[in-house]
Amino acid sequence: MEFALSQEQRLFDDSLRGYLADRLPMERLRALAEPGDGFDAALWQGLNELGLHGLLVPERFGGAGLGMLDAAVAAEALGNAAAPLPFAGTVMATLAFMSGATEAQQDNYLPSIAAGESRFAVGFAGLAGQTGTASVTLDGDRLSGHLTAVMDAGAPTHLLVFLRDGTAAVTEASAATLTLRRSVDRTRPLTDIVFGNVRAERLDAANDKLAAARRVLDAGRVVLAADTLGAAQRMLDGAVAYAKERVQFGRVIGSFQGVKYMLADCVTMLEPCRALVWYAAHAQDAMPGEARLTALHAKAQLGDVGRDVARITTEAHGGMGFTDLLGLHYWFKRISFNRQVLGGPERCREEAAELQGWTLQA
Amino acid sequence: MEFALSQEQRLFDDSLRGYLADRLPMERLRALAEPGDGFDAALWQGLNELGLHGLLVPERFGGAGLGMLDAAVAAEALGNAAAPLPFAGTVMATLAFMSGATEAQQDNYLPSIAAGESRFAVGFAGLAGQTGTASVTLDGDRLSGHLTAVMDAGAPTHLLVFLRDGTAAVTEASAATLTLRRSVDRTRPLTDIVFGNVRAERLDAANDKLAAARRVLDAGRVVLAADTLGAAQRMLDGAVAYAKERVQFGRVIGSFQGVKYMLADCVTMLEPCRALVWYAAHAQDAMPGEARLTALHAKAQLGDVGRDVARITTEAHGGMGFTDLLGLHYWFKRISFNRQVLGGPERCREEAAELQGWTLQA
Amino acid sequence: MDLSLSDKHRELQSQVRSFIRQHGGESPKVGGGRKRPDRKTLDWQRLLVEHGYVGRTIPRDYGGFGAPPDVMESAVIAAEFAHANIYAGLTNQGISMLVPTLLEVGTDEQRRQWIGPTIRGEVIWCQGYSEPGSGSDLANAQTKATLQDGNWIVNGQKIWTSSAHYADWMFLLCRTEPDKPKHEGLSYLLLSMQSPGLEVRPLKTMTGRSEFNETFFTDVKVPAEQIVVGRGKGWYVANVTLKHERLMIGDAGKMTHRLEQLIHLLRNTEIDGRSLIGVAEFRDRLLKLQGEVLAWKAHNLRLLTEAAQGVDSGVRRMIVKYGGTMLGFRLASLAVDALGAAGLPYEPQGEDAEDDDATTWNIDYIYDVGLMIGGGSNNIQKNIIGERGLDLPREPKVQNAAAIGRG
Amino acid sequence: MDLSLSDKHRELQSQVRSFIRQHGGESPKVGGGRKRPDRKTLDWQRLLVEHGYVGRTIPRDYGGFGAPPDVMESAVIAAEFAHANIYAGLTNQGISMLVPTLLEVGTDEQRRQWIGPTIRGEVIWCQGYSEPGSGSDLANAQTKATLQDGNWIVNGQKIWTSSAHYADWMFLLCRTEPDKPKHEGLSYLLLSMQSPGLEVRPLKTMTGRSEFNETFFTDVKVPAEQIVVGRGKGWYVANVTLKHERLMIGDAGKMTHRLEQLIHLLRNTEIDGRSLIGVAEFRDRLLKLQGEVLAWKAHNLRLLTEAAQGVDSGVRRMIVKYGGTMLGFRLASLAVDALGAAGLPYEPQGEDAEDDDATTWNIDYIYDVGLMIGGGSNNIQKNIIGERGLDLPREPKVQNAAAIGRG
Repeated sequence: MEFALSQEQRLFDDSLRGYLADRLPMERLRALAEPGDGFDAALWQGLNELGLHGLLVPERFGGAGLGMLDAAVAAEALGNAAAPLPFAGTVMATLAFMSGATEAQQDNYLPSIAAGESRFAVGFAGLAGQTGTASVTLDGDRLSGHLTAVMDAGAPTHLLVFLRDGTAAVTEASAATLTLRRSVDRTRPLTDIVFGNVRAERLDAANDKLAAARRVLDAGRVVLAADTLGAAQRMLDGAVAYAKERVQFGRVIGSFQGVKYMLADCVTMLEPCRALVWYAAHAQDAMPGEARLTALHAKAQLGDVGRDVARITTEAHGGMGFTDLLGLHYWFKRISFNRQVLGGPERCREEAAELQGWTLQA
Repeated sequence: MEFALSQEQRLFDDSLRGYLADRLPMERLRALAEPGDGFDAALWQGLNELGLHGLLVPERFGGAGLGMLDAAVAAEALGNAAAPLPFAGTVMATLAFMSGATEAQQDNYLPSIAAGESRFAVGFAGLAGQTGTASVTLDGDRLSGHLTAVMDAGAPTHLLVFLRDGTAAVTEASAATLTLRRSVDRTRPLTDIVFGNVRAERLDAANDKLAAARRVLDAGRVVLAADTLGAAQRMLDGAVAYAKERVQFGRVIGSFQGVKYMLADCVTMLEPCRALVWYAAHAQDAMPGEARLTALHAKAQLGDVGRDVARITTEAHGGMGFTDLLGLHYWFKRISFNRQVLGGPERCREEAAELQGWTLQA
Repeated sequence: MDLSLSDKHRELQSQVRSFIRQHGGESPKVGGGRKRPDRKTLDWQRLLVEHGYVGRTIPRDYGGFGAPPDVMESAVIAAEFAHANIYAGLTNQGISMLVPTLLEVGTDEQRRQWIGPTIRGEVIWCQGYSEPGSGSDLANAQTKATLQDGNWIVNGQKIWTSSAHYADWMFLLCRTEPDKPKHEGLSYLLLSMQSPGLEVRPLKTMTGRSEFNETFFTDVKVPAEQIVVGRGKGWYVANVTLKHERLMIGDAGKMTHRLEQLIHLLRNTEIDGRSLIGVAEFRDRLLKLQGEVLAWKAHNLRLLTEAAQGVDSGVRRMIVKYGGTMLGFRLASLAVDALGAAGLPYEPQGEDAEDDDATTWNIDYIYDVGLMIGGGSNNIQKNIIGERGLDLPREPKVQNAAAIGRG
Repeated sequence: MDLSLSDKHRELQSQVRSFIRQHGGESPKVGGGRKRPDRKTLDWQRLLVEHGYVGRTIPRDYGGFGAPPDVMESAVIAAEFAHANIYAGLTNQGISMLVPTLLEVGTDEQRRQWIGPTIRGEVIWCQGYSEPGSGSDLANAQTKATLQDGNWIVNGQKIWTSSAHYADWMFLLCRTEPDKPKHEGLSYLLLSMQSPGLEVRPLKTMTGRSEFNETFFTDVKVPAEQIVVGRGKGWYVANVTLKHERLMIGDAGKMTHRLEQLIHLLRNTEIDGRSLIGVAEFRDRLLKLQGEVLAWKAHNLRLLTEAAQGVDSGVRRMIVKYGGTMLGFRLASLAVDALGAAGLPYEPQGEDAEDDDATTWNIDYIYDVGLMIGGGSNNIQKNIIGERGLDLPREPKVQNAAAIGRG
């Protein structure tokens, strides 16, 4: 029994964080926030060399063949740096191909994902419990309809769509009409997508399509939970550092119990969430019986705790925290964004209730 | 427009509090907690002289003919003193007779209530949203069945029972089998009641029996909310006083932001609740359109805020607060008791949702 | 307890109603962001002053309507304008903070000079309190003013000066007595934003807009007589002003309005065809918030009555800012959660145009965090509640604790 | 990450299982309150020590089993006993606090003398730390001990001495160096509860039971050598002990167990024929708590692994008591709310008999408030988390601040 990151995972984490600290200073983040298409080609390339994109792709397809815990470690690092990259999309697409694609389709797509040549945005028509409208039909190999508020679609090469029944279909991004909307998180847009009877490839190799789709969705939720964890930790670390420097009333503010207790509450909320994210990520690969429940709770917990930490740490920065100067808000808004996509806490807990047969009597 | 207590109400409040402070010192409270039948005959008599029992009884029946706001003022004072008296029962019975009884029945019962000769326990078979079992049938003038966890039945002269359809029936307490259970609040027991085909008087003069029953129930809930308000205020005042005296680490603990902010949070939660209780009480008599919603929210709000204030103020007393020595726990437990009878916050808000047509889709 | 209106107030109510019927068409749009009032707004404002719907209790000599003080009248007027969705007049720091301050502690001359033009919207004021080094610790203001042949020479920097970019004048808290203890070393000056040596730079916030400014002073000249009360009395005057600011924020009317919008939002937002008001967690949060809003609404009526009766509300007033901002934030939180992913698109139109609903909720959500910090942070409010409201002892003063703290 | 057991641990697991199959029948009832262990319990305890299921890593010379340190083994053992609902051995302050303390800082002689009898349950200890005047401020202990011809003469009063009414010995924190600064003036003594001049009075708490005692010392003689580490080292030793106490509380196993009971309770409690798990607010609270319990459960696995790897968990360990008690209280709160009016009847049976479920939940609910206060209150925990965990500066020391504070 060992509940900890492996040596390899810690090294991967360090190299990832080191690289991001290097390539994504505040000025760079501000620059990326301007166009706000949520994609930094240079960063994408660089992370390719670190093996980020092929993390979950089996080795025979040129990937690292690692698991969801590794993906969670990466996602935490990306959230910590507020890196604007379609990582959740990459993870979900990879899993979708592994569970739902034919060997031929895998040959066709997985290597290019691992090589960072394909960038996927994954959209759900209904399943994910998002607000917004979505109605997509797949007639033979023809995809029609629309999706709103799709993440990771700032600059995709491909679109992967899940229908309500769990059927998945892949199409070239260029074949559809994408309308970018700048979101509250300026580093990551949301996209409305219209499919006008475009050619698409069905993925229907899975025995239980719906279950497979849910596994993909849950993996995306775990990635978002880990991303929020990293962002919240970054805000907390910043607030602690600020509280040690900032002087008011002739004292370092961190010496006031008022501020000290705010930060103590944050770490008390956040630290167990890290263990929860690790556990949920590990469960996706190793504990099928616990996979859904832990993914749902991880997404919900981090959504709620992330909000509290984001608010309290901003408060702890006083007026400076509210300005654009420190750029704190990039993390504050990243946490808001993560909370709302692929189903918010309210919806995730609703699914957890259904899963356990805790049905409401109206 | 004047949202305040009248001169008369303030005087009544003062005399009531003065009397209770006088007659209910801690030793007396401890003594009353021993048998725990929740009735102090001497106190009952004394409060009769202050006109407590006939507060809502019309003057022509020998009462003061006052309203629910006056009852709320009294209930707050009683809660503040942790006075073990069946006041909610008196209020509910009075209103039940006023809305549901014939002139003859009113002549028969209201004067003896006003004179403090009759003490009523009011039980609900279903309506109140309490846990516990209840099944009562009224066949002609014969009452059969049982009720559990009835409040104010420590030493009643009469029992008033509401059936699910709102029908009310009165019987002599001596005619039924009462089993006292000592509750977590040692000053107030709960009672299980069995009716074995006993003679009862129907009260069915109300046009809309169910609506009338609900008004009686809501009045009881407002009384309990006011009682909790008084108890919570007492705990807060105690904690503030203690925080000004108790020295730790060479400082009065109230000078530590840790303690100061706990108490600031309490007053910020509690003070608006006083206005809510006044508003809800006033609404019962003067604003029929708002009566139900405000009663439900008052019961729910005070249940939740009362719990927080009870816990935080106990914490602020440190180890002393946890011992029996200060007797703080009488108020802590009174608040717990009030929260659970006649429907807890969860149930009250559920009724508020139904009232507003906010129905759940399971 | 009587929630009905007196004859006198019913009379006023019908006056207001007929005024609105008659002139309502001339009203500018309600809301409309913080910007320099345009012609239409100024005309409307003047009309309101003439009818006593603005500056009602301000003496005629100072440009007001000269009615005897009666907060209930103001409440009646506000209610009618709100109900008819008609612009109830300018709200800015000059009107809400400086005017009451001058009425309380200004000289007759200052009142004659400033109150009229300010309530008519002809003169716009901004507030020079906070500094980068002293946010919570206002009394620690370091911006200096020294008296040289009849003028104060001001040097330093202020921050959070909202509306400084279009204001005509500023009320400024600065240090004139460096040798005195910090609370006794401050003065409260009035100065023209046209003064040479004064530079205003917009300050961008989390919302992505520039609601505030930084203001830099380099040898700015202020005539000696443009001081309120006197040398070293700045802290006293500033607190008179702050008292009024804290009452501005955490306003129950705003909460009630938000709650109504929220109910509408939950009824009309769906996930997979289910209205959110039928989804347990959303509904439960709405119910809890409804209970709290009802409580604050009633609390507000109580404060109003106490003001009318000249009763000092004490701690009941002190809890308003802290309690109100937290509740406001939780209302906005439920809204953004209900909007969900579909509500994330965010396009603030700046201060002159109207934002779409989702953007407005998101701005409220973010801006409320600013409200927890500005105008006395939550922690400052809790100090006030604990120390002034509950009479708990203050934090003991510490000698060079900064050093200790750092150690 | 590997949540499966190693061969070695699976081996141990099957050993424990066969032990339970073979001897389980001799086990005393699980739980059963804090009282002097009876014959049956003592026999069982000895059996557990012999098999290394208690005191497993304690050297044989000191009466233990002498296994190499491996927290995972303890976890495996605990899990098996819990799963089989078999008594896993005594938990008392001697075993949980004094033994680890002596192992860490005691002399070889003290270890030989006390550890064996303590883990076998033959010697029961109580803790003499808190005083009426110093609850949170332990280091301020005023109980005095002065050395007179080979004996410490102890005078003063202690409070919160649980099990003092049946304990044989006490570990006592007292002031032996009155002239030294408060943290350097304390010593840690071991004394017999039979000592003349020692009086124990039961202390009744909110629960209505007497879980604690007050202990009064009048010229109590303690042989000079019954000191741990040495004069003036009491604060250091006490902190070694407290470290172990804080780990005892906030225990994830307990939370998981409570959550399961809670789910059962909500399924089986009804209002008007509706199971509470189908009532929105109850279900929503349960779901939130389930998420938090899962997080703490995983956090616990992480701490366990870190302990096994000899990694210092730092702030992750410091949050356990504060976070755990608050979560425990919220679990108990939901239970009493679900029990509702029907759960209000309350008849604690004292420490020797079993309480009905409703009474047990109510006791948990009330007792958890005590846990927020005892063993370092929530505020003390937050100081520790902030200062030791996040390295934030301490409250500056203040000279006669009590006076200032009072002013």
